Amino acid sequence: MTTDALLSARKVRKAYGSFVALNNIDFDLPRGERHALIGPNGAGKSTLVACIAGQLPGVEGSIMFKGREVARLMPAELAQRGIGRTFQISRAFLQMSVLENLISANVIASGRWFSLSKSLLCEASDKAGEMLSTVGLTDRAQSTVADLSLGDRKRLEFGMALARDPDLLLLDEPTAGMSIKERHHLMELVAQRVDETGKTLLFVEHDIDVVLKIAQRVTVMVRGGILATGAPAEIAANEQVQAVYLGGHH
Amino acid sequence: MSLSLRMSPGRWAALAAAVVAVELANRIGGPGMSLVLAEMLILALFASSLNLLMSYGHMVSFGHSAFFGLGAYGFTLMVTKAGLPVEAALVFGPITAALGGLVFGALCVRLTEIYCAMLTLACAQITFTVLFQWYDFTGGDTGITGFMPARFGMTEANFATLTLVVLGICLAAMARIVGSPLGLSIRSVGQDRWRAEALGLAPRRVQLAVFVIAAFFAGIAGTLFAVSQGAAFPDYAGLGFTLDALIMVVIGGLLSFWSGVIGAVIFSQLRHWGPLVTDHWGLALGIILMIIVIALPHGLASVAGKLSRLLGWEGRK
Amino acid sequence: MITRILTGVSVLALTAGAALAADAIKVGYVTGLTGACAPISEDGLNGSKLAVEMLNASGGVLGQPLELVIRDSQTKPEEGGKQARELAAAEGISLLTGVCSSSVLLAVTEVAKEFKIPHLAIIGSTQKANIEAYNPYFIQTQANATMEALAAAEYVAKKSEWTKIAPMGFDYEWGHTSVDAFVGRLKELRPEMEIADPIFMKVGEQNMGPYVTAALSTNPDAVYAAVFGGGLVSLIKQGQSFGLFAKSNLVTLLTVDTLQSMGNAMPKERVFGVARAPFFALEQTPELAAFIEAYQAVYNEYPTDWAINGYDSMMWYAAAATAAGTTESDAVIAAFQTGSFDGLKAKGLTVRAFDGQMNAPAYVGEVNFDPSFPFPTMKNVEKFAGEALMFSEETIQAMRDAAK
Amino acid sequence: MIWVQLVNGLMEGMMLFLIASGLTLIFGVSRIVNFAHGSLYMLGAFLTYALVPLIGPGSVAGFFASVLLAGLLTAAIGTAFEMLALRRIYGSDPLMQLIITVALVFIIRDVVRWIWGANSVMVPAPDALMGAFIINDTYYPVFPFVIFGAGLVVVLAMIGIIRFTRAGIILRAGTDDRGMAALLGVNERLIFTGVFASGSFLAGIAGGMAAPYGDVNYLLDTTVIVTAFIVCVIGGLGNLYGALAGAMLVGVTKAMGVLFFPRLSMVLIFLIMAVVLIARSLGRQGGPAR
Repeated sequence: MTTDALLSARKVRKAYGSFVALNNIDFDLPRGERHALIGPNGAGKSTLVACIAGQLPGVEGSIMFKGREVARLMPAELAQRGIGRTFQISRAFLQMSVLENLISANVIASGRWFSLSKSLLCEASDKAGEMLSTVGLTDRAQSTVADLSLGDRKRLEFGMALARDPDLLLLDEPTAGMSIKERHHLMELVAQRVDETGKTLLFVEHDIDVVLKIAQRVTVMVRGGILATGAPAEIAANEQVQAVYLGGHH
Repeated sequence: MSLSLRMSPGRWAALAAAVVAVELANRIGGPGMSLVLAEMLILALFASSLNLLMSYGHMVSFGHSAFFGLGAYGFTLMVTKAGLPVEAALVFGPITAALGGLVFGALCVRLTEIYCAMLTLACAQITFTVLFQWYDFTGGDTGITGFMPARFGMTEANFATLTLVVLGICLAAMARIVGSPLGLSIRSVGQDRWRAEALGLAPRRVQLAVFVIAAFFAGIAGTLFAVSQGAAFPDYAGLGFTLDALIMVVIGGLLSFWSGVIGAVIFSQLRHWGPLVTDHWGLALGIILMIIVIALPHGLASVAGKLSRLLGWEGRK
Repeated sequence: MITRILTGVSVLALTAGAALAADAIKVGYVTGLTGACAPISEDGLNGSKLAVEMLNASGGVLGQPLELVIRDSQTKPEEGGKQARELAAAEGISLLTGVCSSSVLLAVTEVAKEFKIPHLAIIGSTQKANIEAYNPYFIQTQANATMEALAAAEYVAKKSEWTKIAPMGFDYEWGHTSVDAFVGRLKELRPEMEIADPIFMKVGEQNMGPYVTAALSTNPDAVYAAVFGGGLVSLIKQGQSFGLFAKSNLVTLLTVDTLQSMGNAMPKERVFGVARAPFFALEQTPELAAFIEAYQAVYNEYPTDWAINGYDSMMWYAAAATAAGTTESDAVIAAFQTGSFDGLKAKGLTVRAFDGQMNAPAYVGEVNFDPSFPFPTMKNVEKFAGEALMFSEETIQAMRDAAK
Repeated sequence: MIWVQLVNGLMEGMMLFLIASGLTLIFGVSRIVNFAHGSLYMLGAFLTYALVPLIGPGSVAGFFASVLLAGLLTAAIGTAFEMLALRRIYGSDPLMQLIITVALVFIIRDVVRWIWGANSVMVPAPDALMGAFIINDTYYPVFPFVIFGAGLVVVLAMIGIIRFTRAGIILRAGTDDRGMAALLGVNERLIFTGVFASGSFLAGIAGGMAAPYGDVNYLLDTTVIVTAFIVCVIGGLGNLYGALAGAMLVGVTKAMGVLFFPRLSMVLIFLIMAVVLIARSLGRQGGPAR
């Protein structure tokens, strides 16, 4: 296994009863890389992300993160170790305002969830304020999540994921439901942020243009396995990929 | 009305008006009225503690009365068994309840939704059974009486005022918690535990914290109730009190800080005056509840909310 | 049922209506109109109402009419305590009575003490109220539960052919104290008697099968059951199919209400029962006849033990107040503790100041189907005088000290 | 004696199953925690009490006919409640549904007391059912076996429902997928009404069957409901076979408990429930896959 890998998975397998969602996945992710996961629906992209984030029980195989075995850890522990994620079906605190969501994220990030101190709240809200502008939701600060457009929810979730300033950012279809313009805008924002902070990005994306533009390397998944990994150009050129991927996807 | 408690000047005014109204009724309504009010205020505290669990922690409890009962007995037994002076024993009510919350909570938060609720029911029934059967220690079904003059011998009116003050302090404390980072963590886990977990929060710890806090305040209510009666009975931990509190919180309208209080005021007044009006109180209560639930699926707080918005008391939430 | 209540109320209204003009003596009547006590509470209330009508019809007490201020305790101690407290604090009542169930009785006793108001027990009968929780304002106008258990023991002891007894009871204070008292007295009277370990079942238990089976496993000559109401009904019905009445006998609490509920489902023999005031076995005085007639006229059913208790206690309160010449609490209590009282239950009864216990008798008899009644009654009913059943003052003092 | 006790236990178990089956069926399909289930049970008992004298008293057939009719009437009342009240709030918070069933508890209890009074009533049962087989001087009561038979019939009917009806499909479709019915493209409301009706029917006949054996009074509702919940939870809410197993476990444990540790009898079943739930919690539950 490559020592400079931030994340490296070996023989990762996840089955739901007889259905094998992930089949002996070997996967390496070097530090500072922007990596895209692509593949037709049901290829296991989201499952892989969920495994890495520790959401799924009964995962076989090994997942090393920062040189430590993390395959059996709970999501909270992984988050504390530097994995931040967004969900394909965006998850946020629905009965809170956008601002409150970000404040909560920062409170949790502070590790002092049990605190009663107002000052912590102030710090958290300052940070939240900055994030609002980072993800461009300043004008929606007071509206509740329920009222947000799909795109705005994705932005919010991205902002929340940044709260811990994670070393590995997992974005599951971060641009689903956005207009093309929005997609590029958000992902450029993400890329920029990741590069500035020298973090690593793994994202699931269907929009090939976005992938080609943002990703430094791409992994193609099919039926729970990895079909190919390589630079965007190679992947784009790969007939196998074109066959399966274009065949399988819309 | 909303979970994040913003007190606009209008709200303060309304609150002040309510307090004054209660105290006035207490002073001019005669001792009978004072007793009714005292009970109402105690139930308001009890219901609010459940509301903390339900509206903020998004956990349903079918066994909240366990903590009411533990509060009452924790206090009473300290007087009768440990021989503490009544005033000193008071603190042990809430403490016992909080410990109960710690134990039961540790078990219950391992489960989700209905199963969690059912386990709370089991815990409460076990508590009730122990209080009911452990004759030598708890006095069994005949409970514990004669260990103190009811209300410390205060006049009915003064005791009602005391409960009003205690309720005020407890609500202030709850408001402080709700508005703190802890409050946000609680709401986060309640509203989306997976999101909270992905942000690095261990949901069960937070849920356990809510359990203990809710149990603590329920314990204060239970202790007050034992004081008001000068007695403790296993019924305090029975299904009846749980259902009452549930009804109060729900008709009070979930997802509002004031649900418990509003629900308690309406429900306890209904229940007090109803039987004096009709022989078929059960029938009447049932129908009233149905109407409320069907007509106001979001509870009475929603009405209060609309009202206050009409009166321009609160801005957009 | 409905009509019964209505007629009851209307008659009360008619007679009381006129009298209420004068300022009435208010009687705080807290009873379990709903909840576990509902069946018997209603009977007690009916008896008391009748007494009040008669008293008011004949000019009331001390020239003032009596007025029952009725509240439902829902058979919950906290509710009963609250209701009693409100009556005492706000309604200016001169008497508390009507209470059913041990826990409510104790809750109300506390209120009576707090407000220094006489408290006449007519249904609830835990010995705790006479012993640990006693206060001078408490008066038990019937044989308390322990005395009943002792009466049962006395009765069983006389059955020389019985050598093995299996006691059982509801798993709460009443069940335990009754069983303990019964076993204790029986051991004194018949040291050689084999007494099995008592069996206790959950209050409100529906399926008595397992308990009957366990009790019969010791082949007892008789089963003593401190069980009442629905539980007793289940016990008797299910007992039959387990051969309880073929192999053994049952000694339990048989008040008229139970006899009425059981009706023909009652076994023809081998059932023995303790009662507090079985109208058919009482001394058949003209007063009793008149009462039964009046009672049937209003409620068109026979008066149960509780109805008679309710009637007696109101009459006795009237007598005590008249003797005292006032409704002032301490004077009334004094009158109770010094006077002698004639009632339907028995005559010449007195109250012991030490624990407020009236030396009321307990009746024990054997089930009987008398064609002149629409429900089973009892035959060979023995009357056990209260004195013989009351603990001595020393014993009580000892128990009080122990409870401290 | 152990054997008689076993019979007692199994009989109580089957009785509990009769009660719990309807509750768990309703929950499994409509996700409603029906606090009024005990009240419907009580209603069934009182209706049987009212019907037996009208329909052949003393005859076995007459008794069963009465029970069946009582069950149908209870079902009718349950259905009316579902259509007039419950249905209006399917959308809103589940707690609202809970409270509205609690409201029904208050109503039924008051009405029953209004009509039949507070005293226990005797449901006359044909002597044929109330007797006992006597095998070398040990009495084996007939009635438990009757209950058992009735229970078996219900079990078979249940299997039928689960196998062959859409409600069954939803049941099997797994407990946590509320959208399932919609996906199946069936009229959810119709199914909910049907399920509530059958649940009420089961409660009704359970009450009717038990009526002659025990005492019938207007407080039966609460006595029954808590135990019913426990049974359902032990068996897994919405799981009918589980309910059967849970009922038997509780019934037998109670009966044996009387012999071996009587003092615990009251807490015992709650302990079982708690243990089962805690055991259930030991497995780590997974998060959302996507």
